[in-house]
Amino acid sequence: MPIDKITPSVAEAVQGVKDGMTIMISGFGFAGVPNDLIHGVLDSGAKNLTVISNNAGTGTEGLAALIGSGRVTRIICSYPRSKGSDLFDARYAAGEIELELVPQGTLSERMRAAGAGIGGFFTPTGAGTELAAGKETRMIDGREYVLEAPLRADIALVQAQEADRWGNLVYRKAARNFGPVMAMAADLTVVQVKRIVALGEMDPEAVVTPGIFVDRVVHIDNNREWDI
Amino acid sequence: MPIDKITPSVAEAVQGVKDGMTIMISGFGFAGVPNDLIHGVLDSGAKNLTVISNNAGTGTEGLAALIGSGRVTRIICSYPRSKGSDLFDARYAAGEIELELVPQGTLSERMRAAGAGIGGFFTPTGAGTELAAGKETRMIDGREYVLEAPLRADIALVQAQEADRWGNLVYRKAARNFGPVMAMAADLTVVQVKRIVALGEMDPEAVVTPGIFVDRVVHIDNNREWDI
Amino acid sequence: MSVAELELGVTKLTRPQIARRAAELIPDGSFVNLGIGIPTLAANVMPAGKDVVLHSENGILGVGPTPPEAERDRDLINASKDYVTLLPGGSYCVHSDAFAMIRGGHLDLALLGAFEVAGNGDLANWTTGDRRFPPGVGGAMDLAVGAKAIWVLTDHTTKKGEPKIVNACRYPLTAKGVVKRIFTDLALIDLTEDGLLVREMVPGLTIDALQAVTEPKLTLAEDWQELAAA
Amino acid sequence: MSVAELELGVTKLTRPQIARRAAELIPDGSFVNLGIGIPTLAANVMPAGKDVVLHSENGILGVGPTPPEAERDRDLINASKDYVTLLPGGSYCVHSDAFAMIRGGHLDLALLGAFEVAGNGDLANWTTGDRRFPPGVGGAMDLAVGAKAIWVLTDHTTKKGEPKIVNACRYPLTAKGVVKRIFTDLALIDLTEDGLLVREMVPGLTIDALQAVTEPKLTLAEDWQELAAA
Repeated sequence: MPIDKITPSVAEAVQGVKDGMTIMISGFGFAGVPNDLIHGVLDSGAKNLTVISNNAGTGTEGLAALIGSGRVTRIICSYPRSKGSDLFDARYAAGEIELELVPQGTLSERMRAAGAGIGGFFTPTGAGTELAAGKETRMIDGREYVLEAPLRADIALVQAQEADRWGNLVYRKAARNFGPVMAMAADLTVVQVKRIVALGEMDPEAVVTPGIFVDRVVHIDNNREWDI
Repeated sequence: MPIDKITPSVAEAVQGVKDGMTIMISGFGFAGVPNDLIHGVLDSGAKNLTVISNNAGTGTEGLAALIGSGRVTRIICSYPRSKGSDLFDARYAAGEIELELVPQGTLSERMRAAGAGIGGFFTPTGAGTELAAGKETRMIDGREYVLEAPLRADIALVQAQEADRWGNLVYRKAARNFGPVMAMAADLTVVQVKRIVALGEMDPEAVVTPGIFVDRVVHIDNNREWDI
Repeated sequence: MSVAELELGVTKLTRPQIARRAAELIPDGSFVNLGIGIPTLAANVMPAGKDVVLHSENGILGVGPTPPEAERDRDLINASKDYVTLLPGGSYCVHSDAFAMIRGGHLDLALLGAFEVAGNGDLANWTTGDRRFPPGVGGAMDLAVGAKAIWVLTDHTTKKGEPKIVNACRYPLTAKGVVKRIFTDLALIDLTEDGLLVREMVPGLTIDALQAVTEPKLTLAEDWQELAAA
Repeated sequence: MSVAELELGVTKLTRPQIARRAAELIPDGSFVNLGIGIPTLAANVMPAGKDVVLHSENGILGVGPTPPEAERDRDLINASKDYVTLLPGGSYCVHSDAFAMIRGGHLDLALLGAFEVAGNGDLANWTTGDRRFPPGVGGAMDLAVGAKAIWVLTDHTTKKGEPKIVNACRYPLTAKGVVKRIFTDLALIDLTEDGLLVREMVPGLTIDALQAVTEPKLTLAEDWQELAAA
């Protein structure tokens, strides 16, 4: 039976999302955010979610809408506040959302660790700061390092440019960002793409995320400009 | 002044190699081995070298020749013995070369750690085996992990397909193997390529090793078939 | 029954036949690594229509069969350093990414060779300790702990006729308790919680004869079948 | 001398002018990260002919200047979420690889913004602790410990006229002792083993006036120059 990860709809692509789950969401600023999939999660009604994403959403749609809905009780990110992050800011100020702030490089390295079978790693980032409070530290070659744990998720929602039926992905420009590491770090990786290509059409030297890290692909051919 | 990492000769490319240095050498089997650069090191006369490479050379040229010359006193690798590894085998049997055997995934992960500023990482690979003897271990989520240290080198010798003057690299097929992680993990990264391209000619989505990891590039346009 | 008699009595599988039987049983859609030795032969004997993605730890996903001699490419070899091809949908990656796939638990299955397999699933396949033959661990320890399941493909005995399926490994371990299934030139054996269960035997072989060249106690499955060479 | 008087007395540099002065002093051939705020402006004011490779932590190496509005691409933004371009020789990478460049010590220089810089090089730029303004560390802690040198680009004082160059940071630290040079709208100051050395001041400014808006003791370099707006 041929491998075929192409899923016909957003609703089917996000099937299985449940209350209490941890969801990774790709994107940096407005580049590479899987807005259709996020709205699929919103439509699913799942609540009490933990979101892992570099930012905390801006504007009124996408991640901001999910946070604004009150369904996200915890967020793990590096830079929640941006111009337009009002929906997050208000919930944060009101103490309605828990924030785990993680240095940005530690955030993606923890995802990679989860994806690569690393049980933990030592990094100098954050040593001696509040963000390392309570963490194990160690002097290595005269420098202080912090032990960081792998970061996994139940589901990763990723936006990419092209996919084939094996789930191979290429991205576009700086929209690549967290997609490849999130795809490695989740039990279920769901990807929205702008274009589906035939198997063998992608340059094998240029595949960024090989299909082994991808479970479902959904083709989104609208060119909607989201308010994010 | 324009950045230009193109170096006119192998001798100039390997300039700075000295007695007692640790040298990474890319390649897996006969694919991706920088044979011209290895012979540059051989010609330099440097001795008492530590070599880090997946294999220990086969045939009579390349890494086998360097090992056969007696200049390599220590090798760190995962799979020294292959059909044709006679020059290594003899030195090993005679106790003339020290071998640090490292599980293959740990080998490249240790290089990546060095390149990515990781002070150490926990892996389940090798736990409970002779190759973890004397290493710190830790139970994480009920599984035994071994603490592994970053692996760096003074010089990395890498073979790639194409380079531009910034040192951006693309590889070809399975010749890619260790090149990209070695390039990250050495103080001086020297690359031999089959083709030099103009800046901007490479697809920015398909660059595998960006120039930030490369110090010198030498163009080798012979198509010599080495006895390796 | 001596090994010599056993060898007279039955036709053993060839190495490609061992690989073929394993290939037949790989679940459709699996991502599979083929270790050095008999396992890499599986790429050449994959049943038609089976959509399996083969992984090679040097940095290939989607390995295809051996090319004709004229189409060999020195940049396209597998972990055994044999010439291979790339299937449509295949891709190349950095070595550390190939091992992230392995170590991160993304492979459904790894087929490995063995010096010895113990009844408890312990695997030894990287060194005999003999200094004339340098050790070579390669990716074996990574695969043994990283893949979701480990199948071993091996001759049933050493060249001297000694059992390779043993009560306890004498050679240094690759990993503890990881082997789930063994394909040999004589039989297909599952390592279960209740011990070694023989699922298939080559035509003419009896469980007693198989037991004679196997250290741990074997149980013949009620629904055992003939291990037919494809 | 009050801040108000100071403001009357001299023309401060604009934010692009601060960025320009830093850009002029970046050594040719450097790999440089531009942090959020004034630093990212440097991409637009790089002196002609200077071959510097700009890194953006979201996954770009070889960042070029801001595009004309018609050529904006929503997939091509920098760490400040501003539209940028890619220079010939530039490339895109996975986020974790962009940070491997940072954390692995491959960047020659990072230009960062600051809430406060202490005389000992301590940097605070990620939180004020005020719950109305959520903290945002971004890549600051990674850059602060990873880049070979850290230059801070900042207004010399807060909007209220309070010193941002202080004896000891009041805000939570980003990293200890990492800042080597500070570019402000008033001066260029090096953090040396002997303390803060003023290399350049805007025309008309005196060292006393600068000291009045700076907590740690300043020393004027013998060869100090006017900080000229380009």
